Amino acid sequence: MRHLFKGGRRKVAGVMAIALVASLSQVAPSNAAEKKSGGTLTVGIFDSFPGYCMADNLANSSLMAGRTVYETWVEQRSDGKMVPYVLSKVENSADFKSWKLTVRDGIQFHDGTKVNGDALVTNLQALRGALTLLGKAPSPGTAGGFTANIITVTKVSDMSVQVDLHRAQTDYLETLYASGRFFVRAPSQILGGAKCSTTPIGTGPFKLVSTKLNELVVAKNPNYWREDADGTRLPYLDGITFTFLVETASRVSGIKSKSLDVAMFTSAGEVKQIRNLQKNKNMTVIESPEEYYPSIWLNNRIAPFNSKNARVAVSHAIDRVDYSKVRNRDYTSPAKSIVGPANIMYNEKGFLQFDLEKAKAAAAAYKVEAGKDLEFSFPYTAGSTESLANVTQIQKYMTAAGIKMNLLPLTTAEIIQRAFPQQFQAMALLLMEGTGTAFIAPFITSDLSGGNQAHLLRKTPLAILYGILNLSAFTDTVSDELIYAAKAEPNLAKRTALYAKATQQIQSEARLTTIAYQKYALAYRTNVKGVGELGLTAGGKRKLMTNFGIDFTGVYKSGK
Amino acid sequence: MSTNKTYTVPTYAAFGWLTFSTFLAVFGPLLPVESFRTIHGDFLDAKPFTAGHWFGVDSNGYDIFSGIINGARLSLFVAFITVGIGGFIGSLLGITAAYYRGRYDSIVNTAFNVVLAVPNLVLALALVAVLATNVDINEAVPTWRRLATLMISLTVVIIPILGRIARASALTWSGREFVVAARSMGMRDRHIIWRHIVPNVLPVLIAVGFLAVGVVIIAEASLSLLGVGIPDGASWGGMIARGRNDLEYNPHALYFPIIALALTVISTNHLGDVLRGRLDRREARL
Amino acid sequence: MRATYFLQRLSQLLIVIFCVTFGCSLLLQLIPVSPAEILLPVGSPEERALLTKEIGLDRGPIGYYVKWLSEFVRGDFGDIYYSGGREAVSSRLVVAFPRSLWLMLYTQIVALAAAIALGVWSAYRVGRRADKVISNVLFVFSSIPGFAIALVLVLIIGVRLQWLPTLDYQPYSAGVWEHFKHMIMPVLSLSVGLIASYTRLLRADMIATLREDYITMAASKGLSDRRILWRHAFRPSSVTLFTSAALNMGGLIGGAIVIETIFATYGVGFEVFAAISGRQYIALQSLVGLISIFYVVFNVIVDFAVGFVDPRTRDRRVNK
Amino acid sequence: MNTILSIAAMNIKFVTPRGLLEAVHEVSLDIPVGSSVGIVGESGSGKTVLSRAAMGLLSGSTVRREGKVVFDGKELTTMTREQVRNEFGTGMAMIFQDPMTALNPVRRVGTQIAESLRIRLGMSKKAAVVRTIELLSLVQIPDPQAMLRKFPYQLSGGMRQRVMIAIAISCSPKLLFADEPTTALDVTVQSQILQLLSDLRRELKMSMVLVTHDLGVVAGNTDYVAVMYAGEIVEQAPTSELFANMKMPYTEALLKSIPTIHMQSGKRLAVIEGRLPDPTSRLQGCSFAPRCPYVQPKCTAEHPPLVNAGNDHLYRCWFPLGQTIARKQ
Repeated sequence: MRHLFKGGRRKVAGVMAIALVASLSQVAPSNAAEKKSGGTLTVGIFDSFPGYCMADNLANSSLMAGRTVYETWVEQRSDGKMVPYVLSKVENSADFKSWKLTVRDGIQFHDGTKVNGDALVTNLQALRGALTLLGKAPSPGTAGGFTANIITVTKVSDMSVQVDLHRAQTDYLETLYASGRFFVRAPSQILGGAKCSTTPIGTGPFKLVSTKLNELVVAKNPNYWREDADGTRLPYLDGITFTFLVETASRVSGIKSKSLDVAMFTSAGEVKQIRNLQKNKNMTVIESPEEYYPSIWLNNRIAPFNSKNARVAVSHAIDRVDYSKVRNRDYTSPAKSIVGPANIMYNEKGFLQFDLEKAKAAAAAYKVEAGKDLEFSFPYTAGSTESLANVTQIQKYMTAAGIKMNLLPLTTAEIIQRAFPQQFQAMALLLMEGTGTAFIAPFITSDLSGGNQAHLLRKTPLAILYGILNLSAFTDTVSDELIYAAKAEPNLAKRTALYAKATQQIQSEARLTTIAYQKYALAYRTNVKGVGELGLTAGGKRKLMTNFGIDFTGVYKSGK
Repeated sequence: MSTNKTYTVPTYAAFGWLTFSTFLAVFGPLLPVESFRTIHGDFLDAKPFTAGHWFGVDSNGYDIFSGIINGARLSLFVAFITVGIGGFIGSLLGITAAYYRGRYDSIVNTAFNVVLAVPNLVLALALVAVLATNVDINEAVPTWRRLATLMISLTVVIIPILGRIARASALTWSGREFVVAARSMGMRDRHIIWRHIVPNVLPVLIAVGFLAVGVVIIAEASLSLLGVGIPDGASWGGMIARGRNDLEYNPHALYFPIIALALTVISTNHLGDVLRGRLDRREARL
Repeated sequence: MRATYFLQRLSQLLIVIFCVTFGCSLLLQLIPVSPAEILLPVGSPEERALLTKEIGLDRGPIGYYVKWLSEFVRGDFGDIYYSGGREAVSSRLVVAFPRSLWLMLYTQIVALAAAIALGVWSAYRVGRRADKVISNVLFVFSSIPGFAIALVLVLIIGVRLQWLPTLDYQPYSAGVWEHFKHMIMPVLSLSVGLIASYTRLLRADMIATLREDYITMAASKGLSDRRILWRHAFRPSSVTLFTSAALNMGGLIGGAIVIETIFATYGVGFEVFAAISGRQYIALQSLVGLISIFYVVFNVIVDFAVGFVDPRTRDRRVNK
Repeated sequence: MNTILSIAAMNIKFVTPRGLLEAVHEVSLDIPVGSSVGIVGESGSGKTVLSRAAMGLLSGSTVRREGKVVFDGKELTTMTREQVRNEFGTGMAMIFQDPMTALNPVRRVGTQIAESLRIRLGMSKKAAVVRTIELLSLVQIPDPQAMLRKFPYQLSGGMRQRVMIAIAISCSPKLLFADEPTTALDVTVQSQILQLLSDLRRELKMSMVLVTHDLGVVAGNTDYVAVMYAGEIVEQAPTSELFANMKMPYTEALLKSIPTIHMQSGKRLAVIEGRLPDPTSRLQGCSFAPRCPYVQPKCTAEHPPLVNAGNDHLYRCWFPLGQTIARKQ
């Protein structure tokens, strides 16, 4: 989290299974003419590799790297729909409370073991903390909260598993996907004790060679299960080195000097560099959709933001248009809701827009209420000039509204350590993303078990995971119930309406606010080919570019 | 004597630059220049010689000229205070150690060696990291306290550097006849140290102190580049760190602070050299 | 006599190492927050208690130090903790150390080679134009911080001209040219300042030596200037130079933090920085301990090497 | 009479931060073949500078040299440095005042002697070692074999001086400069070294320039003497003529300052009062005038020329000793 609005999504969560159906399909056709030589790539990324176990969350660009070793049970198509991937079939009950997942036959992990129903059960049980309670696997981390809607996971046949949910969920597959984070891990890794974090064993097109906090080296998996349209075994590349380069300048100079073949960037503080690279003839720059919604989290549990006046004052004080211009150079749009227009929850109603008079009035009301001036501390990454510039810009708006904002320079490690115990008064972090709500709802609901008093973590210390993802630490039964209802609603129009109401409720209470949306970009030199060409097994394609970059399975290097 | 070439044009230039930047440092806040923290949203990436922004504006909207002026204040303040305090403590230890010798001397000498065994930057980084740890995470630490943490760390680095020189110099002086004579006359140690040794060691220390100022300025800049220098990236080093990402687009955001920093270090180094040269000649004439 | 001296020197150095490492271990006690809390932010109290015990923090400062030291001498430098796991510092050092070692070695070779050439030449031409040009240019360069030079090199040589890669490290096994290609810019950035200071040292000593009678004596034998400079004057003038170079070794191994960060060389210096910014104080303690040992060991080596360069010191030292 | 070395109108100045320093002023001197010439003067009188400049050993940007030096028929002052260098060792060689500082401290004795043999005479390594041992025995060093491996700091002063003599005579020079060869040595060793030099000179048929501050040393070991003061030759004569018929008050003063074993204990040794004049500004009159016990008004007004009194005896004084002129005491 070097950049304030970039880091994010480090603590995300688990999986559980039921069943669904999907048909096995052929590999999508691709360009067959050119010789797809191998070779190796060096990729510059802006996130590090804290580890590969359930609790270690790979963020954005390092998730891209992790996904060369790992695959997910399901995949998301470019239209947002979830399709089976390592699974072959997914079936659900009519009430969306029971899902049957069937594993694709003939896939094996890098350690040679078969992917089957047992492996799926182990994965799901590890993510929801069941194996941790038994002392068999390390902590699930925030995944335990993410998957808390699951009641039971049952193996029904060699290759099939049934997942039962506490509350009906039409988008369970999105939870199973967790925005690309819930990997298919080998049971040997999950049950391998401390090595779980350092030895990733997956099913992906590449195998681990070595990993460090700042580097992941992978090599071709000769037994990979997929082929291209010509019947050539995938992947094409012999190996990839992912290097963590915290400084933007390092990635820019790296790709320009050919030290890097590929480099990833974020719109948070790197707009100028992205635009400059777009003009460069030697490289191609692709961008993600504007589907990332960085938030200003206001801690509703502690002073001063346990007061609505304080939250309202801050929300009104931020000049989002000015911020987008000065900090993002209008590369991304100023926010009009806590999520973006692409998301099903998008609703401008109740969103407290920039209004200096109202901000001053709310701050004055706070003073009457609390007996002192509105003052709060805001952390930023010490040493990151972009981070400092971001908070300084916000501080400027606060000062204009008569609010005192203290800047807390902290190391990245400190910010991460303190963020999820919800110790900060306020902070900026990108957690919410996408078109659906599986990766949004956990951050804005108060109890991820859905009020299930019988949930397996309920009486354990891990019960804190139910609310840990809600960085604003608020309990709002109105919005909670609206979100539960929406998730159970099969009718799209009705679902959208319910979500809109929930959004309005949260926005009018000013639980959190958003300044501007965010995108990601990836630059690759012209000798890198095949980006986005390979299709999915279930037909269609993945999104070309996301926060976790591109898929390297079908990427190759041209002649020289 | 007309042929005494101690003060050459570079010496005047060095002295002039230091005086000028000290002037900026002291009177900077009184000058009609906007605060360096002001974000000029309408002038992003302005090139040098833009009206109102002589040195241009960086990509964050900070005016470089006011940054340089403010940086002069912080960089020089930190450097001179650090060298002053570090030099005082170091020479106190070094001179007394050289004078009294014995076990006290070997303890002081070992302590110096211990600190010197750790590379400057590593030591400063570690001290800043430990001293800056806070119990209440939301407590806003005032800038002066963070500045103090940094200065304490750099002082620890400087103490043995100057202390060793003070000790070595004091060692040669305390062996001279006039000290032995003073001792044999039954003078008090404090009197001998103060009247006979300090005046002779001081010039050397001042000369080396000028060099140490350069060392501290560069060390602070390195710390800034690593994110733990003068708070909020307000020093010249902090400006360089900020300019790093702008290197290709706004080279001026990088070049101005580098030039300011280099000129200052060149000046202090040069003055240190000149002083040392004069001392050597004085020694030679004795 | 030699043996006593050696033991005496060794014990002094052991004291230095002891003080450095003990000081480092005291740092852990200085932090107002419990280290276990820092290392296991989401852990349960039981897990933290377990970790505290494992690290030895429950034994008090002395007990902790003894435990750390006994592990340290056995090559166990502690672990780096991250959210779900840990990694042995030693396994990181296996990667980082050779990088720093090469970096330091090349830097010293380049700096010494350039400084010897320039120092001898400017001492030979003392007071003349060549000497003045060399001195002034080096003086200016010595005042520009290495990282500024590094940034400019990256911009010009890496990005604009695309002659050299700006990032990363390649081992010899990846090809000799590959290896050197990645080393040139970091080595240049590190050595510029050293060249300046080494040249000044050598020049000053060389000028003094050239005033010695034995140089006039050598000239009166009819020897060529070149032979006088290199065979007669250089060696007795080089003691300060090599002493100072050796004392830089530790600093270059662990202190090249900024340059290693800019060029993503990720040697020991970067590990130190990562340990500090990741609040891995146990790793930091071991790293600083190692660096100080390096410093001290080179101190001893240079002490004895000086005897070979200048035989006078061999006997003099014993009497000291 | 054949001269091996002829110095004519030599001027040497040093550039210092305080201005030009005149170390040698208008000196002319001939060294006859096979003779031994002493140059005598206080320290600072310019005698060492003169001898080094004659050999061309003074170099550097701060030295200004004028005048003509002819050695063995060759004009050194117009030759290139390389050509001059070719005369060193085989033509001219020099022994220095302090054997401690004149021997390279970091090189072994054997290497230092053999170096000349190898470089200047092109001897093989083996031959050079053999010759080195010969030379060491020639200068009467016991156990020359062991001496080869030693460093100068391991030797006594006398031994070092013998080593230096061995180096100087290694290529059989025609002319040997001995610059205060005994000053740094104990009195007992001094006479041994002087004896050795005399013997070697006869044996090897060398000419010699003996630079010293000690008239006593000159007395037994030279054929001619030149006395220098403040960069000038103030008196010059065959040795016996000089001691028999001293003209310069300065020479007389020098002689009086020599301690002798016949001296009564408790009697104060005569010293020359005052100091050498500031070499950066030459006096208008006689440079010795401020210190001269016999000074006259003319002495401070006009600079005395070098006058020939016959018998090769030159002196620079308006009122030389032995002339019947009223002197005020």
